[in-house]
Amino acid sequence: MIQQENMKIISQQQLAKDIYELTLEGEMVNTMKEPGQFVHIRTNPGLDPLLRRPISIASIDKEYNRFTVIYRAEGKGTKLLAMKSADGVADVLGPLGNGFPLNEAKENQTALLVGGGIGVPPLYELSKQLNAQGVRTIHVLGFETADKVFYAEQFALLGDTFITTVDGTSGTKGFVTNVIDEHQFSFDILYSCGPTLMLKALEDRFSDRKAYLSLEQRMGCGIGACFACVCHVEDNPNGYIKVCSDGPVFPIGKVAL
Amino acid sequence: MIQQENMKIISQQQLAKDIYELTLEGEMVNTMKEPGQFVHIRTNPGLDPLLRRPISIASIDKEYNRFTVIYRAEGKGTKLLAMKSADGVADVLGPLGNGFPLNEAKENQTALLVGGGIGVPPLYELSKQLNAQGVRTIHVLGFETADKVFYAEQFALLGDTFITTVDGTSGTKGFVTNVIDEHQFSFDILYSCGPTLMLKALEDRFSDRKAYLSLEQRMGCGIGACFACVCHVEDNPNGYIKVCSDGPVFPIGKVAL
Amino acid sequence: MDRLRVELPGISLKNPVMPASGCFGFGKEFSQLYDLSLLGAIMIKATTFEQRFGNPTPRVAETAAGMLNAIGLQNPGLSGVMTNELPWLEQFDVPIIANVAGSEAEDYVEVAKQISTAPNVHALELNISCPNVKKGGIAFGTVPEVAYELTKRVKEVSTVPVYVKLSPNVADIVSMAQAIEEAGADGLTMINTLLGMRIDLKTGKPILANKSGGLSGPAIKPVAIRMIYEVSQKVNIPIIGMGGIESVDDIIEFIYAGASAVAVGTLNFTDPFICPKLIEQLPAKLDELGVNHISELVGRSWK
Amino acid sequence: MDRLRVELPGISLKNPVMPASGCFGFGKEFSQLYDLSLLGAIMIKATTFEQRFGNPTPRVAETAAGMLNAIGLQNPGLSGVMTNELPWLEQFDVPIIANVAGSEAEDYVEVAKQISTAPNVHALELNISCPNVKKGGIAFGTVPEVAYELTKRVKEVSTVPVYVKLSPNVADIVSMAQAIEEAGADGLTMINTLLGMRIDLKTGKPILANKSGGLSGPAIKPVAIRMIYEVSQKVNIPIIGMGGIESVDDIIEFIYAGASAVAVGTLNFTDPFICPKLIEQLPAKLDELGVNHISELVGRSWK
Ligand SMILES: Cc1cc2nc3c(=O)[nH]c(=O)nc-3n(C[C@H](O)[C@H](O)[C@H](O)COP(=O)(O)OP(=O)(O)OC[C@H]3O[C@@H](n4cnc5c(N)ncnc54)[C@H](O)[C@@H]3O)c2cc1C
Ligand SMILES: Cc1cc2nc3c(=O)[nH]c(=O)nc-3n(C[C@H](O)[C@H](O)[C@H](O)COP(=O)(O)OP(=O)(O)OC[C@H]3O[C@@H](n4cnc5c(N)ncnc54)[C@H](O)[C@@H]3O)c2cc1C
Ligand SMILES: Cc1cc2nc3c(=O)[nH]c(=O)nc-3n(C[C@H](O)[C@H](O)[C@H](O)COP(=O)(O)O)c2cc1C
Ligand SMILES: Cc1cc2nc3c(=O)[nH]c(=O)nc-3n(C[C@H](O)[C@H](O)[C@H](O)COP(=O)(O)O)c2cc1C
Ligand code: FES
Ligand code: FES
Repeated sequence: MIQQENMKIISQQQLAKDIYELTLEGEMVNTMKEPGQFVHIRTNPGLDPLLRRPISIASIDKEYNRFTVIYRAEGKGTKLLAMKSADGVADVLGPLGNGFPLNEAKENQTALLVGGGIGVPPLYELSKQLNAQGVRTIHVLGFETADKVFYAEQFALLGDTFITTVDGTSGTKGFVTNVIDEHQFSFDILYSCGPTLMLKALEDRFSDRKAYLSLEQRMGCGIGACFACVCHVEDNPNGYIKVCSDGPVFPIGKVAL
Repeated sequence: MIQQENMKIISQQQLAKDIYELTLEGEMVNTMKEPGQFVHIRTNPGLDPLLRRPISIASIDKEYNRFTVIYRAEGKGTKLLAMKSADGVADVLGPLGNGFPLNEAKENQTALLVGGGIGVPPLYELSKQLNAQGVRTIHVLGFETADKVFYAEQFALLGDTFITTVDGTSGTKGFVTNVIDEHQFSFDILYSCGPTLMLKALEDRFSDRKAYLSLEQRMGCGIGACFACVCHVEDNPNGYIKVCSDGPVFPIGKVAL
Repeated sequence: MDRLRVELPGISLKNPVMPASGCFGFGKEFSQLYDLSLLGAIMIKATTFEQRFGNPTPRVAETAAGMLNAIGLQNPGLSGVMTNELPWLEQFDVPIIANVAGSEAEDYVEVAKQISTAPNVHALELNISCPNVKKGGIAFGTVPEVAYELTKRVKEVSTVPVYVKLSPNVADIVSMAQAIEEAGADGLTMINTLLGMRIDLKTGKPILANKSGGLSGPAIKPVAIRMIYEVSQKVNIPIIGMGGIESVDDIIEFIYAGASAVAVGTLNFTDPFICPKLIEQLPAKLDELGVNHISELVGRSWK
Repeated sequence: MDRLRVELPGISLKNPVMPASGCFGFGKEFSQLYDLSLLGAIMIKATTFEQRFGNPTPRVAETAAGMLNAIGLQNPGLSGVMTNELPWLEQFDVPIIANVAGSEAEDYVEVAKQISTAPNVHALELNISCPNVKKGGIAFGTVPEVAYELTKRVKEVSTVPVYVKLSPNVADIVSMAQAIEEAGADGLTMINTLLGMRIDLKTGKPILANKSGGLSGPAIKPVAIRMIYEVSQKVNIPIIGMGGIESVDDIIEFIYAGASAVAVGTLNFTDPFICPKLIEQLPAKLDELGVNHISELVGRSWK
C-alpha cells in the first residue's frame, strides 16, 4: 500500500561533502518490503520546488518504525531537504517500486554488490538483509573523490569492501570496473545501483550471469501514472517498463540501457 | 539610504487573532527617520511567494538597533512570515518612504491619531515621538472584533484611547467615525492610517484641517521604480504621486482617494 | 452532496473536480490510493489509433512552479484501451471522458467513432493541442479553420458529446473557441500546456530528449484564467477549466472566470490525494462564500 | 573585465546584464542603491509621444513564481524623457536602450526619430508587444505584416540601431522574428509578458483594475527559453533575452538558448541589487564552465 505520510525527522547529519543521512519515523515503515524500494519526498511545502524527489531507502529499522535515506544535496530540492532539522517533518510518499529480489540469493552463496555514488545507499539495507539470511557479500563502491565517500566502514562490517575513487584520493584509482576486472571475484549473484554508464559496463561483462540492476530516470508521479520514466525493453520494439512502478530494479538484460 | 539587510529576528509573538508582532535587529535601524516609514520584507527565500510585502514600522529602538512591525498573517506571504522564529533572519529592504511630519505638531498642542486595523501600528511610534516632544495625543483605534484588538494598553499609556469594533465586542460599536462624531475632540493636528474608506470618511470631515493620511496600494518594487502604486492627485489630471516613494503619508486633500 | 453536482453535456458530475488527461494514466495506479468513484469524472490519457511508445527520455523537467513534459502521447492504442483500460474502469461509478489524439484527421475520426461506443465513455475530449507530437498535432490547435473541420468530422461520428481541448499557444483564443463552437462542439476544455524548454547547465543541451515540451502547473494558471475569462463570455458551451490548480481557492478562481467544472493535472504528482482532498474541502468553501450551489459562482467575475 | 564584454549593434556592453524596460524606471531610484555604471546597459521605461498616466490601480498582482502588471505605459512623454530623464542619465557610463511605444504607427515613428538623437541613447527597443494598452499595441506584435511595416518605418527615421521586442502571445514566434529581421531590425529582445489574469477571491472580480495584465517572472522562463532557442536558429540578428532571470545559471541558460545578452525584469523587485550581484558572479561561472569569454556560450544548445 502506497501511503503519503508526514514523517517525523529523527536525525539529519552530513556524512561527506554534499552527502546527508536523514532518518524518518512513521507508519509507512511497516509496509516497506525488499531493499531497493524508494520514497518520493516533497522537499518543501509550497510550489518551489513543485515536484517530489525520488530517494532510495538506505536502511530500515522496523522495530522503531524508522528508515534512513542517504542523498546528495545538489539541486534545489535536495538542498532544501538538507536544511531540515530533527523534530521537523517530511512529507513522504511510499514505499514505491520493487526492490532487489532477496530470495534469489541462497544461504552460503556469495553476492557481489556494486554501487556508484548515490547509487550506494540502497545496497546497504540489501547487504544487511543478505547477511542476515547467510549470504556472503562483497562490496565494490565507487565515488568521485575521497571527501564524497560515505558508509565505507558500515559496509566493511558486513563483508569485504573495495572503494574506488575517480581521482584516486581514496581506495583504488578509477572506476568500480577496475576493481572488478582486477579481482575477478567469484560470486553467485550480482546486485548493482548507480549511474547508467556503470550499469552498462556491468552488462557488458555479466549479461549471462544472475544479476539485478537498479535504474534511474527523471520522474513525475513516481507511481506509474504519468509515463515519465519509461524505458524500452530489449528485443521488443513495442515493449516498455516504467522505472518507478515496474522497477527500479530489473534483471540484467531486461531493459535497454 | 535604502538598504537591504538580513536582519536578526529578536522575537515573534502573536498579539491577537492573526496579528503578530515581530522585532528585528540590524544596522538599518540607524537610518530610520520619521514614524510612518515602512519596510519591504521578503517573507521566504526562493520564488514562492515572489514579491516582498510592505509593512509599516511600528516602533523603533535606536539604542538596541531594533525595530518592531505588527502585521496580519492572512495571505501566503504574511503567513510564512508568522512562521519564522526568533534567532532566524528576515530579508528586509528599507527604510522606505516618507512618514508623518512630526514638526507640524508643536509642544502642548493636541494630536488626534486615528487608526484602522493594520493601519494602527505606525501610529504607535508616532504617538511615542509626539509625546516625547510634549504633544498630547488622543487615539481612536478601530478593529473588526474584540479578538483582533491589539496594543490598546500600550496606546492608553500614551494618551486617551478609544477603541471601536464593528461588532461591538470591544469598546464602542461601529467605526472610528462614530467615536469622533460623538466626542467632537478638539485637536490641532490629525494623523491617520487605515483602510481607504476610513481615510475618505476623515477627509469628508476634516479636509480644512491640518491633517496627514497614510495610504495603501499594492506594490511591486517599493522604491519608486515600477509605477505600481501611483494615485492621481486632486485638481490636476496629469499629476500623480507614488505611494511608496512620495508617501505613504500625504497631507489631507493632496491625493484623490 | 447535491450542492456540488454539475450537469454538463453527456456527463453528470457528482462534483466539479476531475483529474486532467495524462496526469492520471487510466486510473489503475490512483485506484490503489483512493476510491475513484469519489471523482466527478476521469479524463483518461490520450488514446491514439495505433499504440505509441512516445518520446525518448528524459520526458519531464521541473520549472519554477511548474514542469515541462514531452511524454509524446504514449498509450496502448485504441484497441488496448477498449479491451483493457475502459472495461477495468467500469467497476467505478464515475463517468469517463476519453481524450482523443492523432497525427491525421482520419486517426481522430476513427478513434472517436469507436471509443465513443464504450459504455462508460460519456464524452470525448479532442486533444487538438498536444505540443509534443511532431506531425499534425499543433496545427489542429492553432488554426481555427483546421480546428473547425476536425471538430465537425468528429462530431459526425461520435455517439457522445464532444469537448475540444484548446491550446494556449495562440494569439487569439476567442476566434479559436468560436470556430470550434460553430463546428458543433458540446464543450471546451482549457488549457493545455504552453510550449516551453529548459536547458541543462551541465550539458548545455535541452533537458528533454524531445527538446521542447509542455509547460503545466501553477506557473500557467494566470494564462488559463485569462483565456477562460475571455472565452466564456463569447461562447454558449460550457468550459472545463484546468492549468495549475492546487487549492479550493484555485477552483473557485477558475469557476469565477467562467469554468463550469475543473480538472487537476500536475498537482496529482505533488500530492496524489489532491482530488479527493479538494472535493472534501469544497462544501466548506461554499459556506464561506455564502452560496448554496457551486453553479451560482460560474462566471461571477464578468457577470 | 573583458571576458564579459559583448558587442552588439550600437551598444558596447561591459557585461551582458541590464535591467529590463519598465522594471527600473529611468534609473533614478536604483542609482540610490548602486552605481549604474556597473550595468551593461539600461533599458528605460517605455516612452510614448504624449505623457501617460497609465491604468487605474491595482496595477500589479502576484502569481505563482511570477506577477501580473498592467501599468499601462505610464511615462512623462517624449519631451519629459528628453529634457529630464536622459540628460540626468548622462552622468553614468552606461549605454541607454530606449523603449519606444505608442498607439499608432505615427507615435512610434515620431518618438523613435527624436529619442534616437539623444547622446546616450545607443539603441531603440520597439515595444510592439505591450499587452496593457487598449489601442494598437498588441496587434503590432501578433501580426507579422504589421510588425514588418512598423519596423521598417522606424528604421527609416532612427539614427541608432533598432531592436524589436517580441510578444510571446503568438502561435508562431519564428515567422514574427523573420518578418522583423527582413524589415531591417538590428536585433531582437524577447520576451515581453504573457497575457494573464487573477481573480480576487473576496470580490469575485479580477484583481487588476485593467482586468488582464502581463505575466512576468520565473514562471515564464521556459517559454522564453523555448522561443529564443527557436528564433536564434532562424535569424542572423542578435537577441537580448529576458523572462524570469534570477540567477547566473538562468543567464547561462538564456545564452545557451541563443541570447547574446540578457535583461532582468521582475527580479529587481524581489532583490533590488540583483543586477550587480549577477554581474559579479558571472566570471566565476565562466571559470566553472571552463570558458574564457561569455560569447563562446551563445547558442551552445543547438550549435
Ligand atoms: C529510483 C531512484 C532512486 C534514487 N535514489 C537516490 C538516493 O538514494 N540518493 C540520492 O542522492 N539520489 C537518489 N536518486 C537521485 C535523486 O532523485 C536526484 O538526485 C534528485 O531528484 C535531484 O534533485 P535536486 O533537487 O538535487 O535537483 P534539481 O536539479 O533541482 O532537480 C530538478 C528535477 O530533476 C530531477 N532530477 C535531477 N537529477 C535527477 C537524477 N539523477 N535522477 C532522477 N531525477 C533527477 C529531480 O527529481 C527534479 O524533478 C534516485 C533517483 C531515482 C529515480
Ligand atoms: C505602505 C504600506 C504599509 C503597510 N503596513 C502594514 C502593517 O504595518 N501591517 C500589516 O499587517 N499590513 C500592512 N500593510 C498591508 C500589507 O502589505 C498586506 O496586508 C500584505 O502585503 C498582504 O500580503 P499577504 O502575503 O498576506 O497576502 P497575499 O494575498 O499573499 O498578497 C498577494 C499580493 O498582494 C499584495 N497585497 C495584498 N493585500 C494588500 C494590501 N492590503 N496592501 C498592499 N498590498 C497588498 C501583497 O503585497 C502581495 O503582493 C501595508 C501596506 C502598505 C502599502
Ligand atoms: C505529464 C503530463 C501528461 C499530459 N498528457 C496529456 C494528454 O495525454 N492529453 C491531453 O490532452 N493533455 C495532457 N496533458 C495536459 C494536462 O491534461 C493539462 O491540460 C495541463 O497539464 C494543465 O493542467 P495542470 O497545470 O493542472 O497540469 C498532460 C500534462 C502532463 C503534465
Ligand atoms: C512592472 C513591469 C512593467 C513593465 N513595463 C514594460 C515597458 O514599459 N516596456 C516593455 O517593453 N516591457 C515592459 N515590461 C516587460 C519587461 O521588460 C520584461 O520583458 C518582462 O517582464 C519579462 O522579464 P522578467 O520576467 O524578468 O520580468 C514590464 C514588466 C513589468 C513587470
Ligand atoms: S514517474 Fe510517473 S510513471 Fe514513473
Ligand atoms: S511600488 Fe514600485 S513605484 Fe511604488
